[in-house]
Amino acid sequence: MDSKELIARRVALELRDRTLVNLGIGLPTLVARYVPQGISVAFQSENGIIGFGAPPPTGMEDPHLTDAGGGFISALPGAASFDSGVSFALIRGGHLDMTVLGGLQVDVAGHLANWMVPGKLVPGMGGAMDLVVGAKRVIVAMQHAAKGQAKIVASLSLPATSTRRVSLIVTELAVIEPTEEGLLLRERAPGVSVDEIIAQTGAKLLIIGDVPEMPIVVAERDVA
Amino acid sequence: MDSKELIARRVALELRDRTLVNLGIGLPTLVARYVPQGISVAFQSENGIIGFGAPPPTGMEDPHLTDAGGGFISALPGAASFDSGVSFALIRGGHLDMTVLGGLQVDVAGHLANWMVPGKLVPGMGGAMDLVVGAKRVIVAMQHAAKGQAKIVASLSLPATSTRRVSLIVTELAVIEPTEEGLLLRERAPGVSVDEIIAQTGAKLLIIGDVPEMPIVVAERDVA
Amino acid sequence: MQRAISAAEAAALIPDGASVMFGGFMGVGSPDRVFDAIVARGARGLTIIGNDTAFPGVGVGKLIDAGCVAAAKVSHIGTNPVTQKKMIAGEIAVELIPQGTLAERIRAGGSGLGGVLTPTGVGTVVEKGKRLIEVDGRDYLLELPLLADFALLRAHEADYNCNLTYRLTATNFNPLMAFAGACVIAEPDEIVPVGVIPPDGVRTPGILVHHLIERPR
Amino acid sequence: MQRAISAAEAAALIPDGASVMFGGFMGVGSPDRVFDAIVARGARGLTIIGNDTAFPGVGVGKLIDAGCVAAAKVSHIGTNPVTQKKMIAGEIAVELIPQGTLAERIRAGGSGLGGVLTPTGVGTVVEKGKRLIEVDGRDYLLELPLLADFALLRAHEADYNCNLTYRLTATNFNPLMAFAGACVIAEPDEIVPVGVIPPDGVRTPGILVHHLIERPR
Repeated sequence: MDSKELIARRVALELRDRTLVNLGIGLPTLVARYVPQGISVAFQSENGIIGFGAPPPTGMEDPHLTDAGGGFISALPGAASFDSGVSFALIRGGHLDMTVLGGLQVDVAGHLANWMVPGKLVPGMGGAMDLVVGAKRVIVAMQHAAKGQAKIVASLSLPATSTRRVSLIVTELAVIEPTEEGLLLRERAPGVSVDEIIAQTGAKLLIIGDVPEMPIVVAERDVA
Repeated sequence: MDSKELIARRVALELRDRTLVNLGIGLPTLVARYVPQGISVAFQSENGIIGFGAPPPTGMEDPHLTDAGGGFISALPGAASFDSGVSFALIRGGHLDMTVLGGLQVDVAGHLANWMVPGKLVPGMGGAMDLVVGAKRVIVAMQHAAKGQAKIVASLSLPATSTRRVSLIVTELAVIEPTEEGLLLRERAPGVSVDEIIAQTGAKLLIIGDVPEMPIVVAERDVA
Repeated sequence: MQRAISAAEAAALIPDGASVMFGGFMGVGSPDRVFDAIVARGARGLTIIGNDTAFPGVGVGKLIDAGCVAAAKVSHIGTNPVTQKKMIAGEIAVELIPQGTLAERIRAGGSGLGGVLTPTGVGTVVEKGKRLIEVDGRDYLLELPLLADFALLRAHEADYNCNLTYRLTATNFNPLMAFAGACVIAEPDEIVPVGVIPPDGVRTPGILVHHLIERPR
Repeated sequence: MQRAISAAEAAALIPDGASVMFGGFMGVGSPDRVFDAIVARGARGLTIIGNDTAFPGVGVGKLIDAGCVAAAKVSHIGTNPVTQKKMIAGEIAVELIPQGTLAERIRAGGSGLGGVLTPTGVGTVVEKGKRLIEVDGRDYLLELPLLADFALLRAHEADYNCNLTYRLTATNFNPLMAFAGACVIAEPDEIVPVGVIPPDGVRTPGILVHHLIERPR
């Protein structure tokens, strides 16, 4: 299992029944493959649909039906489409139960940076700032470190996406919950020690008692 | 011809081809009967439709299709229905070419009062304040005086609907245009003298040269 | 998916003193069966938020008649003399709101905005107690969001996912209020299987709706 | 009713230096034939307003490639390296706007609001130069309306009255922009007789549309 898959399988355990969830482009999109049994989730794509499904059979792609990255998707029975005003009314208005986003950095206060690297990469915030402000829960799904650089840091060196504290950070090494007191190490990946996590983390971690191994979703479903 | 019909037939001459027009409840509604030949007007009802028509045949009334007064209407081919947010986006956003409203008072500055008589009658402003602020042209269609009291006054004694100067006042006696300089008497009703108009008006009227008789729409059409 | 509930069950969810948004324009597009059930329950002290108070005995007018209402935030009460009488008697506190402003305040509440700037009402009694904000040399009123404990909608069709459609001028405030109630209850004319309403036909995504009232029998 | 115009006629209406809103999300739901005609005309100095700059050679990306664009107000340029290169070279001035804020600013412009208060961007670089307004103890950014000389829409169906429908995620910003262009030009996939689109199926009332592009042949 590669690290992205591990992260996606762990994040999937955060899904709750009868909720509306937005998955960011890239790694977060994988989460849809691992929705736990007995859990019914509606996925929103911010370009204007609730209830999208896996890519259609070859030759049946509809150029009017894509995800926020421009990739072809299908619509499940009972889907609803709408314009960008409605889409962000859902997001900013508190109607979205959870969003899963990629991250460039998260600091000790739980603040996320994920939309630009000044002078290097300026993709733009797209819907990320609205998602972080508006979703009831914000899960950051990212590699623990990049090119030897810690991504969980004492303070952001990149422009923040929001001043809101995110709900949870899931990496291939650990599950970390930003709290009022700091970054609480909740779980470690199978076979990963607490010391290894500390070594790859650029901010102080709160460690209370034994840190359990992270559970993950084992079964793969063909939902989206 | 009664005075309401006269007013409606005169106001109808203000209609322009290929425009969107809102008619207030009561007297203004009559204007739809006298759309001049060759003029195509789309009527909006602020409860959410463009392109409504005359009441349907008996027994064919649809309880989901009424005008802003709750009366049954029909929809013309090519009509569009929408919610109240869209309806007032049209009104306030400058997409409405003209509104025709009733009036309780208009003052020398062209300010309209038409939504309450303190201590007596408090119907509420409904959509009137948005209509006066947002429509490109605001036509007040009203009786010249009520119960011996002038309705065109030096200053409003009733709460204003807006601080915007209305475009035109049409009564059964006269057509008056509020201007920067004051109330300009543009036309007099057939057989009515300028002196009679002055006698029934509570504000100074600007009179420049001869005041012509008002033209009216003669033909009646079965449009709405 | 969950079962549809009866109008009486819906009325039982709404406690005395609750704030209640309701769809409808002169009674058209109103949740009439839920209104009847609220009257039957004998609710008291409700704050109602909607376009108007319809007519005596019609739509939300039934709640006015039955003494369920303590306060009304509406754009118009001119067609309901009972509302006027109770307002003058001090039994109902009426806040009159321009119709377009009412729509925007509900939309702001439901979409997470802190308010909107509107030119409507500037220089009139409506501006009382509100902040005036100048933008590019023009004055606007800062109008604040409206939310409610309940939003009672009248829909045309609902599917098992609670996706809703509306019909012609019965649409009015319903789609806006679907975003602004902490508990959203929709009363449809018809309930159809999932898939009968195509995605582009949905006017209110079902995810916003908490309870569906069973189909009239 | 008036005749439909060609994409070339539409492009000829749009002068160099104009501000142009365009529908589309990563090129999906974009007025592609009008874009091609604008490139063919050799337009220069346009300010484009839309969600993103798509990909090189796709959607509005064609205008970027061809050097038609002097400024872009968008939420995202990450999928178009040409935009990034021209931004760094100082050839295109890019204003990045959060996607929900972009939608609200366009809606505010089209619906006569003086602005909206949003929590999005507070405490980030987005708040630079903007007014912070506190409501009930929470800070919001005052975001101002956006309007444009032209709004270029991609629709699915249009009728002879210019009533429009959209399809699935090709809807995106199109219905909002229909209110915000001084001249609104819609490029439909199909043109149908009046009455084929029922009133409840209309997503953009035809009264907002100034020109319809003829059907692809």
